[in-house]
Amino acid sequence: MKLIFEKSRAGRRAARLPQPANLAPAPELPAGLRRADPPRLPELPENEIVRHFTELTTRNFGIDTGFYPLGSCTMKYNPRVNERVAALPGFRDLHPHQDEDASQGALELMHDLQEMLAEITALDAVSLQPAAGSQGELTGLMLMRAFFADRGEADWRRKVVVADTAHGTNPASVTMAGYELVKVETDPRGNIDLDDLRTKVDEETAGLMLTNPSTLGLFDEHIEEIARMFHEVGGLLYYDGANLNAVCGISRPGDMGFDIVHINLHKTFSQPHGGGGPGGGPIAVRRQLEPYLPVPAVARDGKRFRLDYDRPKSIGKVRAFTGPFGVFVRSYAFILAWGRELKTMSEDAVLNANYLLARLKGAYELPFDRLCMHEFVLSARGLKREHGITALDVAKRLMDYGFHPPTIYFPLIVPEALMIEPTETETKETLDAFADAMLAIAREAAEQPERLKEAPHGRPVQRLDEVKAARRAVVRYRFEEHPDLAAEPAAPAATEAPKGV
Amino acid sequence: MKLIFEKSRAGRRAARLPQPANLAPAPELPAGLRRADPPRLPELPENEIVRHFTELTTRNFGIDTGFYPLGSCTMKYNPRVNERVAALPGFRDLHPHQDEDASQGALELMHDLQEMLAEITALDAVSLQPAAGSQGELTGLMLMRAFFADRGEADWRRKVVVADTAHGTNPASVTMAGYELVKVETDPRGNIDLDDLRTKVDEETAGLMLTNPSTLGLFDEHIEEIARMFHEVGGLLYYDGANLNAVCGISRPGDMGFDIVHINLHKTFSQPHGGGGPGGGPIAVRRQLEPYLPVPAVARDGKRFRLDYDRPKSIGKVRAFTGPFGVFVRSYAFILAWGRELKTMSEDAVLNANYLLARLKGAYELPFDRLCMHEFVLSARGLKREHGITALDVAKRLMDYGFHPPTIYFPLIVPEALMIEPTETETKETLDAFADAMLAIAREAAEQPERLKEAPHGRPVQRLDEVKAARRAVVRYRFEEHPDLAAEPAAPAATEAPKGV
Amino acid sequence: MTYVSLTDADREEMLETIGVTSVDELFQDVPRGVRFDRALDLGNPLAEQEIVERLEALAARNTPAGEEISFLGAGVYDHYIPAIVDAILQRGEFLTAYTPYQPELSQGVLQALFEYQTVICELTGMDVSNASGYDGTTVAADACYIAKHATGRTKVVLAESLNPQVRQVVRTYAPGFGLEVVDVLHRDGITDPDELRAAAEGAACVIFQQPNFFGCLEQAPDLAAAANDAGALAVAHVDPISLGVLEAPGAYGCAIAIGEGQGAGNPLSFGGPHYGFLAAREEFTRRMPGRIVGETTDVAGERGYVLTLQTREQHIRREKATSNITTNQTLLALGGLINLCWLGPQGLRELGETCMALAEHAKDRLGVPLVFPGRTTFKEFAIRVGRPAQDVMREARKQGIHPGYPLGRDYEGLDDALLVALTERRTLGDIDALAEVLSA
Amino acid sequence: MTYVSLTDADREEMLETIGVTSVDELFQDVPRGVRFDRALDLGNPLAEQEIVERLEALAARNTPAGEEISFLGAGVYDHYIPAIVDAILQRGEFLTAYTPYQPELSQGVLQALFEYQTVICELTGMDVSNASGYDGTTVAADACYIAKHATGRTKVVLAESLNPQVRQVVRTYAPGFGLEVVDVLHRDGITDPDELRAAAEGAACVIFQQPNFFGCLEQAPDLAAAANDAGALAVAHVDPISLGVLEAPGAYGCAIAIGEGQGAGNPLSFGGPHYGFLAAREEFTRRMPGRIVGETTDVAGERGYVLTLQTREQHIRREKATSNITTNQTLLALGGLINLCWLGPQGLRELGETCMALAEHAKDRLGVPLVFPGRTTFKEFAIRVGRPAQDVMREARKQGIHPGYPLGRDYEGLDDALLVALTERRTLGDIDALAEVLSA
Ligand SMILES: Cc1ncc(COP(=O)(O)O)c(C=O)c1O
Ligand SMILES: Cc1ncc(COP(=O)(O)O)c(C=O)c1O
Repeated sequence: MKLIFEKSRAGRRAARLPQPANLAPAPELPAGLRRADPPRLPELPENEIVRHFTELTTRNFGIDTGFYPLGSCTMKYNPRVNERVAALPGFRDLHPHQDEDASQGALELMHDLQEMLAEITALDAVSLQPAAGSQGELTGLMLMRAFFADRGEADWRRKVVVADTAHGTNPASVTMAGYELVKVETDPRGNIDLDDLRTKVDEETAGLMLTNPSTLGLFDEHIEEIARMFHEVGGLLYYDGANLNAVCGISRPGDMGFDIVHINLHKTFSQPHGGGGPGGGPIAVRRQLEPYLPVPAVARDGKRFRLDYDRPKSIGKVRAFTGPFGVFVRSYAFILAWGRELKTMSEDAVLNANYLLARLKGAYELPFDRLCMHEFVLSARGLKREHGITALDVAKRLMDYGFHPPTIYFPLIVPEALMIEPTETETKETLDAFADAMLAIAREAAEQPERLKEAPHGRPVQRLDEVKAARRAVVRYRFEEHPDLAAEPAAPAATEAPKGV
Repeated sequence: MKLIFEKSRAGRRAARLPQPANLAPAPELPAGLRRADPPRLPELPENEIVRHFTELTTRNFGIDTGFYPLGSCTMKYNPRVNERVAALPGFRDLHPHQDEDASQGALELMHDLQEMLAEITALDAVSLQPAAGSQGELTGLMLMRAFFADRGEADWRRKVVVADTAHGTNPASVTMAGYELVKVETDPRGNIDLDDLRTKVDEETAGLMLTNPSTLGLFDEHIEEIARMFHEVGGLLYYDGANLNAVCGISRPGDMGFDIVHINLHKTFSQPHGGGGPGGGPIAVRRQLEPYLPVPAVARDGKRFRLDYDRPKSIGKVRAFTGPFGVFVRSYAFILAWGRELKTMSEDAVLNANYLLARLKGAYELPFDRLCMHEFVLSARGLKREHGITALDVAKRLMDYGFHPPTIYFPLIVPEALMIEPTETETKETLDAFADAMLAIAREAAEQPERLKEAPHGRPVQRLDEVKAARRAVVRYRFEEHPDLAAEPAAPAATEAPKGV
Repeated sequence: MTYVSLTDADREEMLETIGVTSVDELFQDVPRGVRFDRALDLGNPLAEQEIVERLEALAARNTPAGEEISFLGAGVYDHYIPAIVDAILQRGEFLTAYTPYQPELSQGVLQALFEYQTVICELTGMDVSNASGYDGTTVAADACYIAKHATGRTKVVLAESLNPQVRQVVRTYAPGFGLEVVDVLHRDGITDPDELRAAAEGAACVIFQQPNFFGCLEQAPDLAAAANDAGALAVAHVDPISLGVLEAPGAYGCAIAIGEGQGAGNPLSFGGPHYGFLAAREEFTRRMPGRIVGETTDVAGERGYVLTLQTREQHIRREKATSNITTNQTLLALGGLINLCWLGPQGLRELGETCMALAEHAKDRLGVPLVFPGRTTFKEFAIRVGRPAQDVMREARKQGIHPGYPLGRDYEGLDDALLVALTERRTLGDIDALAEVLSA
Repeated sequence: MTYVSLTDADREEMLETIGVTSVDELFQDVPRGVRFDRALDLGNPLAEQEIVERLEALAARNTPAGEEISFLGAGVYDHYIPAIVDAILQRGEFLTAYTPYQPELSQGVLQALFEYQTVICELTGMDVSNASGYDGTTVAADACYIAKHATGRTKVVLAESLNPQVRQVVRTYAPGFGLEVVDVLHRDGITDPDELRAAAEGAACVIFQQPNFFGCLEQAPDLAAAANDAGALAVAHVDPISLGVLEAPGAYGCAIAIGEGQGAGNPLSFGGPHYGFLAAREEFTRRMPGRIVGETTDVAGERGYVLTLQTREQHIRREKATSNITTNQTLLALGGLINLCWLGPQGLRELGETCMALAEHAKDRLGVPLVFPGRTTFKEFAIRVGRPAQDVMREARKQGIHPGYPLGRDYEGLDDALLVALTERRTLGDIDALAEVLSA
């Protein structure tokens, strides 16, 4: 399909702008500041723009298209009513610098949402500001830093412990926060290896970052013990909330002993993922950490709500204003729909995952043979050994059956990993259809492996040359000089990177 | 793809309704009136409903999908801003029985639109009430009836003259209005045959129904002469406005001599056609016919607008309230966008049509070799004679090239008709791509006719058995007893019906 | 200009290909005498932003349902429409397609219409439904046309308790159809079966409404029987939202069921566009007006859908067609389909029960006399306010409440009566507020 | 409940397949001690209709741009967004997809992002753009991180005339990055190149804004030159809407261009979600944070798009990654792309000219002293109102006018100053109205 720039024709246009009558034209700008060559934006009439992007959408797969069991991403149904309320002029067209007395509804909504999240996480104070989970992580680590600095312990508390199953954002956040990373191993049951952990926790430890249930979809059976270990040395526990969908109303991070939690609103609380975002990564903390939260805080005086900038110990700001408000509106609407029955959401998510696991574990290897939480990780190692079929092949073949593949090659400790998260919003029929497809593929791996190797079939493109893409790094259209990559040789296959987290 | 009923599972549901606290349940209804067996509506969760209909849309072609040159239907771009303004709560949620003082904005919009249409048609009074063009026709004929009845001429004025090129709605409307149909022929240049006409116009004539430009896309060169003929015998001229897109600001029906005009708002003034509707068919008339227009009329007193029911000679009502208001909002927005430059719209529509005609007339027969207006009619007669390729084959093959076919087998006087209307909203590139495809198909007809016979390729279904459909008349899902038509023999091919008007 | 797709360079090239030197030349067939020589008096072209501003200003001068507590109904109802309806209808493949003449490119709309026809048949207990009529009034005229040809009779009987606009439209169509129209007066809000039987003698059809315009439940089975006794087709005009709790016309002997679909899936939109539904017993299939989608198979045996039974229609039958309709209300009907699928059988029943319960509560709470005491009603009922209804409306609206529809507009002796509609959008608090203004 | 997809019958069957007897058993690995044993205190589940009512009530307690004449800007602007933006973004295939990890199912988003990257590069005159950052503040921190690693230096210089929130965010990130932050004060509203050069010695980068926070045009080329002289990377924070009339940072020697994309295609939405853009010269490609889409071919030689240069990213590089970002602002960036395609080069230029012309007109018309007289401005300028800005705001808002942003919030000695923003949404009449309240 053509790029929009390849459909452009000089002089075409869609936009017509108001020409205020008797408004004097703006004075010429000084030469150095005035634009010399206009940007080569495409020139199309409106109907061609609509057709272009409409056609692009037909080349994309979303939850509205079908089952999307992308592990760790909690791809649940995005209620359309959330889009409707987020588009209410009172929210959509509200300027962030609007006066407090003219934005009471927005402030109340944020305050309510903070309280809901505090209740769900069993913590005391919430900041909605972080733009996504990773920023929540970084913010949480900044809080640790500020907390220890305040107590004069910052100089020697340099280490943050992270599990080897952790999402890549955890170690990356540790580095960006200026901490040293300490890796801890996973034991044969899929819990953190306590013996290994003991050797790594001491007074130099600032804290732990943990996802629980872990990225293996397993709840750490020693969480109380682990919490004790860190608290004994004065460290803090950070909860990566990406998997909160497993435990709402069942086990609360604060009760598990965590001091700082980020919540991925776009996972547990249903945001349309929009092809990669936006998201929201609020953080909830224990009282002792509240003074360090980002400004402004959304505060309440009786019936009135206000933005409180007077937080002398605050780490400052991690993004503009109070956070991605439109995201808050959607998650707020989602939580209102469930109300006190939110526990059913997590129960069904866990039930759906265990049902799929039960149906699949015969055909694919299960590295840790336990009941799972909201997701589970299988390994295609056996298929690879016996038939040369990789997790990638299984993923591509699933497309032929009309499903989005699960996350693959993550977590890293599981070879040929297939990380499957159905969420609570799928029906049993959908789960059965997916299970049937997975089982059929396992059979095909033995009977007609080439079908899998050449999958997917009938998509706009076949498997793409990612190595060539990285080597050539053609990351923008170059107009006249645009290279014809089809004329260039293919690159050798590479080892697979995680796809899905 | 499954029907939604085939995806239903007892106990599933999407809707959750408010349960007003302490509201006493409604009393039991008497047995005879109470529903015995619930309707078998499908039971699905909301996400499955969204997926079902989303998938259905992917099996449909709209203007947003691509070029849609469906002759006589004026498939132009549907501006998205029109959807936005039609959805303003002040319009969308306005009850039609709302008091006049609380609906002044809606009444003013309708009054403005009436005046715009009067200006465009060069007539004196407008009623927006008719729901579509066909109902506009019927309403117009009812006006004739009321007009002549008022003058005591109703008994002998029983005949309405209609051209043999007329759209099927014209004769159908004549019958429904209780008139006798008189057909008049087309002359070799594509105009009405004046000699034939003379023999058919007399005191028994109530009037003429004419589309100008005609369904051949040709402007009748004798329109003045024709108007004179009917007016001399005291008859009235009705203008079928389906082709108004050709002449806005260029030639106005009232100036041509027409007394009654219907406007297809959903053609000339851009409505999303919605898979078959809705539309709008306002009628404009000369002063002398105003007293008979439907009630209520939208009237103005200075700055105030009101609904006037006090029209003793009115024919009554042809549909509820004042008409399809949401349609008015969209067409009003469309006309505002063009303003006094509306003529450019028709000029470009005619230019686009003539350009396509010029590119195609070498490869397809042109029954009337003249410049066309906003559309033109070709014939595949030659291809059929020489290669057995019909207009239907050409149409189906066009799908393989990514285009919606033109209207085919209409008008009836042209064998193997291909009726092509590009509208003004297409670019030259689109027209060229379509012309190239048509020329390629003409070549293919000679070189590989079977490719055409088996077209379309790669669509959800191949050519469908319309005869079987009509014979079996399975027009609803029958649940347990639903027949399996695939098990039944195919039916013999039929002669083709018009497809597109 | 906003919707122009050609550049001057394009125009030059195109004129050259055509072989003319100016756009004007393209209009050479238009006689000079009928040429228009000035610019249309339509004002300056507006930018999109200006169009939005202009229409927002107009919209702001209306009072929509959301801005007052409204008890208006009388045929068009403020039922909640789930967000998924618009989300789907706004998809371009549905929104910007036309009638599915080319089935291979239109399976989406065709299958959806087949599903719509099925849902309408299920609600009404009928065998066949068309793909929509213009609205709840025109389908009544359609029913008369069917009945005339099916029975060869030229009289139609209308219950006075049938929506006045429906009756007006039938009257407007009748002369053209060659039909005489007879009314049967209501007795304390409902129709008397014996009077109806008498009037139905020699009639092509009888049309009554259930629940009727006053909100009262007719003895529908008896009315249908009365019509059938007289050899007239029984036609019931029904509210789709009522059919989860009220019996289906097909279950009590009606030949045809019609109605206004708006309440199921269409916004109020000041009266349109909405959809009318028309369903009938199998024997009338080939007399149905408008589009009908049928199931079939393709050359490979795959199931598919097409417009069918087209020999009924104007584009083939022309002056002998069963109707002149072509553009219909498909998009609105699809909105109805989606809304009804969202409700499901359980939701539709609960919705009907909630409306009834609210109406019963309101009858007690309002503390004003009923116009038709003792009648069973569904979601609407008529009250007497003891003075000109218009005055009460004026005062109530000052308090932000629209108390209902003034029946005096259509019925003698009801100048002090208001028709009050209760949908699930109304709360007990709203009812208290109405009670307050009425007692003032 | 609204979003439940399982029936009790389903649950029974599923539990049996799993081989447990209750849902509770599935949680056996959760230690008793950390189980939650009461219901969450989150109120009754609400029906869709009730959710809409609740949120409408909250929304009604805000005053959005449409309900007053607002001159608020200060980094977030009320520019007109064409209807096509939402029409496309609301299509489920874009709206409900996630990061395009599986390119064969994601060519739509991937190609659109490739087009977005191209548009950003064209606007800024750069070689490479990522697929979006969180907003206009975090991309500044990203730029510092790039600069630190590219130069090995540990100081960053910020112009005081750079948006205060951007400066705050950089300061919040700096300790973790091991960076020291230095400000360069403004002189009468703009930055002095010589002072900047001095401060830039030994710095990793210099960040300035064009037009700056006061709306004034910096001598951007001189500032960039000053940074380059000092061996620091020149980073320009720019307004996309200005780039039809203002020179592209790439054209005057900047290494990196960043900015807040909101004004191009995103609603105000009380501050988010919006998108930050980050573009750089080719040499920094492998230091870029976040997603980047690249062109490639499939096994059949067909052109296609994939996420590329992933060895920069956290899911591969982990603690050595160029950033921890994963979920980004794709949907908002696509909104920007569509909006900018709608504007086209001509529209973007006209839009910039209109904003400037309105601002110039307002400067004359308002008849109040400018804070920085004689400075060239774009669409915003600072005025002195002669008394506490807060008082003026309070009074103006009573008249339905929001006069602008009080600069005293961020800058000493500007308690009587308001930053007034003019977009194409404002009319001459609006400006007259503001003049009126200011003269009162
Ligand atoms: C386990 C885990 N942690 C952290 C993250 C980062 O969250 P976000 O993508 O919202 O930045 C994700 C999701 O990407 C995740 O799956
Ligand atoms: C020439 C002509 N006349 C009349 C009509 C009927 O108009 P409508 O479809 O709006 O009823 C049409 C379109 O279908 C038409 O093309």
